[in-house]
Amino acid sequence: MNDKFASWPHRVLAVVTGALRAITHLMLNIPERPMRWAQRVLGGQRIAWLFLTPNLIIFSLFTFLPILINFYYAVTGGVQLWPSERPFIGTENFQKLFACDNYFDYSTCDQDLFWRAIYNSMKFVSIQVVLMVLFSLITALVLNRKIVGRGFFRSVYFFPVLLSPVVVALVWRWILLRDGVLNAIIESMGGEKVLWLLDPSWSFFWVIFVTVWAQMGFYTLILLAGLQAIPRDVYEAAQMDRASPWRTFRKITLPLLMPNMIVVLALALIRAVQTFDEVFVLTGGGPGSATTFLVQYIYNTGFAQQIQRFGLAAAASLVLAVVLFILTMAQLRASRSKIDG
Amino acid sequence: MTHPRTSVARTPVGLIAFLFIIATALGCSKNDEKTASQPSNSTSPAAAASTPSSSPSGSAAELRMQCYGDGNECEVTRELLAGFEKKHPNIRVVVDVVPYKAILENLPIQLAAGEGPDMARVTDLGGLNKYYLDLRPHLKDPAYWEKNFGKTLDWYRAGRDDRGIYGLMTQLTVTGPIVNKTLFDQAGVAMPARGATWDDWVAATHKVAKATEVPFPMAMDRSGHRFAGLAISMGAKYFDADGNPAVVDDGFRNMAKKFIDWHKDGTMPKEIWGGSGGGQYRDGMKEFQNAHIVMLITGSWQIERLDKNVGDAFDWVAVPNPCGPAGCSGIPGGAGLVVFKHTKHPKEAALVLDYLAREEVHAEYMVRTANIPAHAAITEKGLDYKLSLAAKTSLNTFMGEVSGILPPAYVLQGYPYNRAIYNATVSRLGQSVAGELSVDNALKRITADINEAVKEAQRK
Amino acid sequence: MARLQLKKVVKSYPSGDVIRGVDLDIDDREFVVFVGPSGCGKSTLLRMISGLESVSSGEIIIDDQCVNDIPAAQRGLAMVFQSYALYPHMTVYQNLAFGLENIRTPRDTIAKKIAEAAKMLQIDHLLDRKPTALSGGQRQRVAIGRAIVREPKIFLFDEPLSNLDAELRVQMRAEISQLHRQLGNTMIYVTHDQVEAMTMADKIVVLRSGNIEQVGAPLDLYNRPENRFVAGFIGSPKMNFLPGVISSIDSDGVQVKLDGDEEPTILARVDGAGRTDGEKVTVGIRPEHIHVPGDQSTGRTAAPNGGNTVKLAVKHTEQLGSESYLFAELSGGKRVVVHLPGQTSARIGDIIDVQIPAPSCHIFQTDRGEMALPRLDAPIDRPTTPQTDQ
Amino acid sequence: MANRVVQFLTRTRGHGRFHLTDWLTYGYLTIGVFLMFGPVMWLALSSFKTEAALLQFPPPLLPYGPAEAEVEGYDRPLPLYRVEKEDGSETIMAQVRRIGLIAQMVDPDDPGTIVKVNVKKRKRVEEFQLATENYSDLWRQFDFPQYLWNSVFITIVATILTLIFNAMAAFALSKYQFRGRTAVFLFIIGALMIPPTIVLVPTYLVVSGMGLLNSPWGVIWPAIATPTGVFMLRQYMLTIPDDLIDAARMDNASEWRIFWRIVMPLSAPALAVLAIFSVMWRWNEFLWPLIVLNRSEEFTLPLALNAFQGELKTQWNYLLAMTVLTLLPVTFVFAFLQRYITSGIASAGVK
Repeated sequence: MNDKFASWPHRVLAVVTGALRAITHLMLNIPERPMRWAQRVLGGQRIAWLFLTPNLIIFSLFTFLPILINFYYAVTGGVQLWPSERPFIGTENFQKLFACDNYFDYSTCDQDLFWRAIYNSMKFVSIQVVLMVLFSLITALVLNRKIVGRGFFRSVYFFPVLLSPVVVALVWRWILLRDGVLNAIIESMGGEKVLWLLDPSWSFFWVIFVTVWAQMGFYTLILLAGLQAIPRDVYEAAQMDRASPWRTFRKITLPLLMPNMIVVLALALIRAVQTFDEVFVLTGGGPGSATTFLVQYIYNTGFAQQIQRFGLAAAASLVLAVVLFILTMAQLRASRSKIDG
Repeated sequence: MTHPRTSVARTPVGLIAFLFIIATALGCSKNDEKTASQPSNSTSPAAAASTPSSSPSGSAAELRMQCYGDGNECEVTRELLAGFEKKHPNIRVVVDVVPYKAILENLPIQLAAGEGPDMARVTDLGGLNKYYLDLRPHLKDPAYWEKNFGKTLDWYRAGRDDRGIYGLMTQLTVTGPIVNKTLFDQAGVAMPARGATWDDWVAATHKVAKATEVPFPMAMDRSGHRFAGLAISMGAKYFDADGNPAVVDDGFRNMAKKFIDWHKDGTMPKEIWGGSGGGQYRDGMKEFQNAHIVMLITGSWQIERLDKNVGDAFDWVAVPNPCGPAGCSGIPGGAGLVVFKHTKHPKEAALVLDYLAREEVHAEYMVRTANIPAHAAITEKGLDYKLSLAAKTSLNTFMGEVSGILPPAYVLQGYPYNRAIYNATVSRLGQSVAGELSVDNALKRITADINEAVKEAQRK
Repeated sequence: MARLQLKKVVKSYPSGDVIRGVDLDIDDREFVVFVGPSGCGKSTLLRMISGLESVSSGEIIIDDQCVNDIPAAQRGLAMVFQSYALYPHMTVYQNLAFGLENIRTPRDTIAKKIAEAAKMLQIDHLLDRKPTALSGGQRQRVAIGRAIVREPKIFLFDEPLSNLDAELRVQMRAEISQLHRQLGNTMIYVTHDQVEAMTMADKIVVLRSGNIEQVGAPLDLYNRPENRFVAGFIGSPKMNFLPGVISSIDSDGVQVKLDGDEEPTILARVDGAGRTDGEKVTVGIRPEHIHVPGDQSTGRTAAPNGGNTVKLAVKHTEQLGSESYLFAELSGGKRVVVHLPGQTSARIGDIIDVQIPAPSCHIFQTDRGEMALPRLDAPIDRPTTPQTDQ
Repeated sequence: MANRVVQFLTRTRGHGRFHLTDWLTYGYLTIGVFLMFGPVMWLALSSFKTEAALLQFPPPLLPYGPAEAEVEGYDRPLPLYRVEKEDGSETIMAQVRRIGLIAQMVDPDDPGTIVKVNVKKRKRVEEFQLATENYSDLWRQFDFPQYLWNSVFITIVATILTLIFNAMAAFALSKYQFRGRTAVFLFIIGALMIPPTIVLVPTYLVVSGMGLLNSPWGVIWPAIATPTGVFMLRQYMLTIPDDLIDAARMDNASEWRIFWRIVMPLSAPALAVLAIFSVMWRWNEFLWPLIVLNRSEEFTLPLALNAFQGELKTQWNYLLAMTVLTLLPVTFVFAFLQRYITSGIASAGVK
């Protein structure tokens, strides 16, 4: 009678493995003949294009083409959706974005919120990326020690990575509201309520905190991998050389961790510039516009308005792309020898 | 020896498994079709049962209705439609419940791209006018609509000459204040009577707050719509004589200044307006429910929720809108069901709306969703809401407020780009509350934002 | 039957040529070793033969068929990689079977072939293990086994022993040689280790910077290096090179005055035809060709037929028991290494007289190519080939 | 026994002593657990609260509800209050009704007499109550299995295709020298720079033009060619020794076979990581499906989840319950693959 219960997971497992095996088998054998033929026709190295084709087709259609349309939006006006119906207005959108009496005071700009967003984004990126790397590093170092329950702690720190940005922001918003959990805790300990989301500095702090909270686990793991790849004998040698822990860290750990650090830095940077969901739900860009970042400005202008100004939004997105491109290139240049095989 | 098999040897196992997968996949897709051909909402077994395979007259029509709900609106609609489907067995209405965001942001894009559902419950009543189907030719009795929905039909129309009938109000809302009566009792302060000015109310609530140690006398939902009610009471007109937006006038300016002052002097908590950015909506319900606010300026839609959530914690009551120099106006609002031009079944869609507009159906809908009807006859007769006495009283207070609404409020509600005005109001005044902009600069920005947006919308 | 011919084979990269016009014939059943310092292009040449690298110009011919455009898989070759390149996710058995599966060999044939190869290589007890669970030597055998089961026309070995420890290397060397005798296939073996080349090869190809420096049987290369590079590369410890100037040329040979005021003159039994007095040259003397008369502990006390006597100051000695090394200096300070059989009585600080037989001396030109002057009476290394000297 | 536990816990740096840095380490980790898990646990607990309790301040930690009691002579159960009597003692009484500041109470043991109590002198008696209706209502209102199936279908199909297509591209970019390689790589990396939120509308036009609206494929195809995936896999594949591929070529394997039999299995850790990411992305994706999928039979879980966000009100209790339900599958997947993921990301990120 136990048999029935014992056998069904087995049967399920058998079916699943059978199915997987079938798929693998078919995927191996069906494309092989045409690929062999193509290999003969194209030769050894050009066959690479065949491997690239599916990705490139999808990529061109669903990523590149939209980006091109977006470029076209940037030089057109109106609220029409189809590019063909949109009146061409040249650089008017860009002129509007860059129309300022005084570039050092965004309130004199035609699009004050755009400049405010650029300023906020720059501030956010420079602080958040540093803190992100710092805390990922600390956590990785801690998790790299011989500790009880390392697997558990590793999962704990990774878990928030699984949550969708919206959920993350929602949970923290509930915690940080005037009548939220955090203030309840503070009050129960005899403190005064703090308006976390009303004070611009606090609000900015929490935006950084929450994004670091949510994403840190991923970068921690990358760094942890790097730490574990550092051979033991290097440390032993350092110990023999009577290096202090701090010197060991600075002169050995850090340089050997550099490749991982660069990956972390690059990913964190791109991610930071593109921050949107978490902040949108957490602070909505407020108080006022203190946490309005570029992507949110673009979203607000082109999407969340009754009068959707695709042109202006697209022009701003171009500016964003240029900023990111420059940042990435600068970073690649700085670390060219270190990544990229 | 159990050495791994070669690929040749693996074939039989693989093939069998593959056939199995295909079979499963087919089975699933068949299931899909089955589910697809049923009304989506599992709350209405009656609807599913009433879908006969053969249709007596004409071919079967499936109508897609995109619906968002603040409460149980979509469910109730679906259940009411069961009755309709019984009468018209060849018409099926599938109610797709979506987040409001989908209606607000995605639907216009879908419509512009020539896609989208047959019908939808929308709030941009005037803004989407160019996609609406004029129901008039399909309606059995247009006069019934004219008579009962006369006031609100204009909101859907393109301009003054447009006589079309485009939609059915599923919810009429009126803005107005809700007051924590218990706090007044505890403080021993008398509530200002109808006709009291804003300043009277501010003074009274201040007294209450002080006596009861409640942090804030007042709060208002973060919404340009709510603000418009106040501004119009102060004399704001929002439009010039030609009907073009001229938002910032003396009335608007006075209200804005007062409003910012209220935040500065602690009358209102800054975090609702100042704690968010852009045009985001926030309400003050959490604070009101925890008795941290004496008076919340919100609207009729919150009553059912308050009734449920506050329960016995304190007494609350809706009061008439306080007055300004121009009047004591709230502002109407609401959502309506509309049919889009691209539908393949215009006649059937009109039948659906006609059914939902019938007095007894409409009344049931209003009672069950605890909304205020826009239907003249029903309003006249009154409705027996299934709510507590306090809630019923409050709902009636709000219904009474409809008569006090000043004309600019109706014009504004019917203006196609009203949300652009609301958005500019919220985001700029919000910045001002947060201390980023002076009131004057905020007002300048509001004007600029609206003008620019409207100019863009008119560019061809 | 597998003959391999290379005709003016060139490999160019954007950064420059790596193989610069190589001509080579390899006969059936021959064991050929490509040897040279790292970066000489020996591996590239091997990979070009295998088909893994394309040929920029020239022709690679296997059994009279130009294979330039035939992909690696279809050339009928098998290769053993330096890193072994065992598929880490497959068991040994799967590793061996992979190539055969790819050509759709019936299952039982595969099993048979693998069983045979495994037995030959004594890895039959390892078939179910993954490569990571094997020792270096075992991996090496599996890598060879993978080549064997394919029954290739030509085996290619790319520095297969460089990752093994010294003892294993000696053992595997012998085994590969034995394998060659057993299978009788043509084998091409790449190494940077001249010992491997000397011990295993039928024919050694010495490469430098993409050019063939010399081709020949191992002893041929030892005895008659065509230039200074080959002379220095073959033989261990390295040949001593002493710069000097030709002082006289006659039928006995060539006299060279070593550079430096106090340095002696060396006579070498080489053909000085075409050379002139005063020309700059390099004298090459192998450490094992320097004799120490009077060293009572060595068996070799006097040069076979006289020659040069030179004074050396001993700076350091290494006694290995069966042989010894002296690290010494000429009177002018030039360093010379001496390799003696048995044990030596020389001590650090001793000044000793050594004899350097004139026939054992090499002389190399100093201009481009550093070609050797032909030796007049070098030992006969291949009895089958008639030699002209003596 | 206890000794052994202590010994085990203090087995840290190998020297037996519990060093200061160990205290710091465990301090950091403990704080971390609270900080990382706390909010999630709170979310899970809150999903069992009624809407009223959700809005309450101070927020109760556990789901509480008002205690009620059946009192003779009253049809409905009456809410219980802890009442402070004039002599300072407390009793538990049931409230009949409240009028303004005065509550009419009865002692459940003496239902006959009504006592008038000032509202300030009473406190509600609360007891642990799970608002399971948050979940059961969901089940009743929603075609939950359908949404689950849609989400699962999109997630699995998109993930499989993502893995295969991205791995193919990464293989080409890491293991072949062909003209245009750098250009293609830059092209793909360049797309990393454009956040998808920004090109939502143009992408919609393309998908609409291809007739993929209201189909799961409208969600799947645009998601597949992820630049991040190609980038990550490429970096990993660069670490696979070229010798292996050469060996396979010598073994008569076609390029496709090399890809499928050698490169794919060897990239397993990186593929696992990408799989996890793809699963997370597709599972949590909201903005894009919201615009592509309009028919409820095609809805994914996040769409259904957000249906509780109205114009004027958000039904928090349902939203939280739905969030927890949506979270469960990913959590399980993670729990099962945890070891693989953590070690996999490890190697995938770099080199």
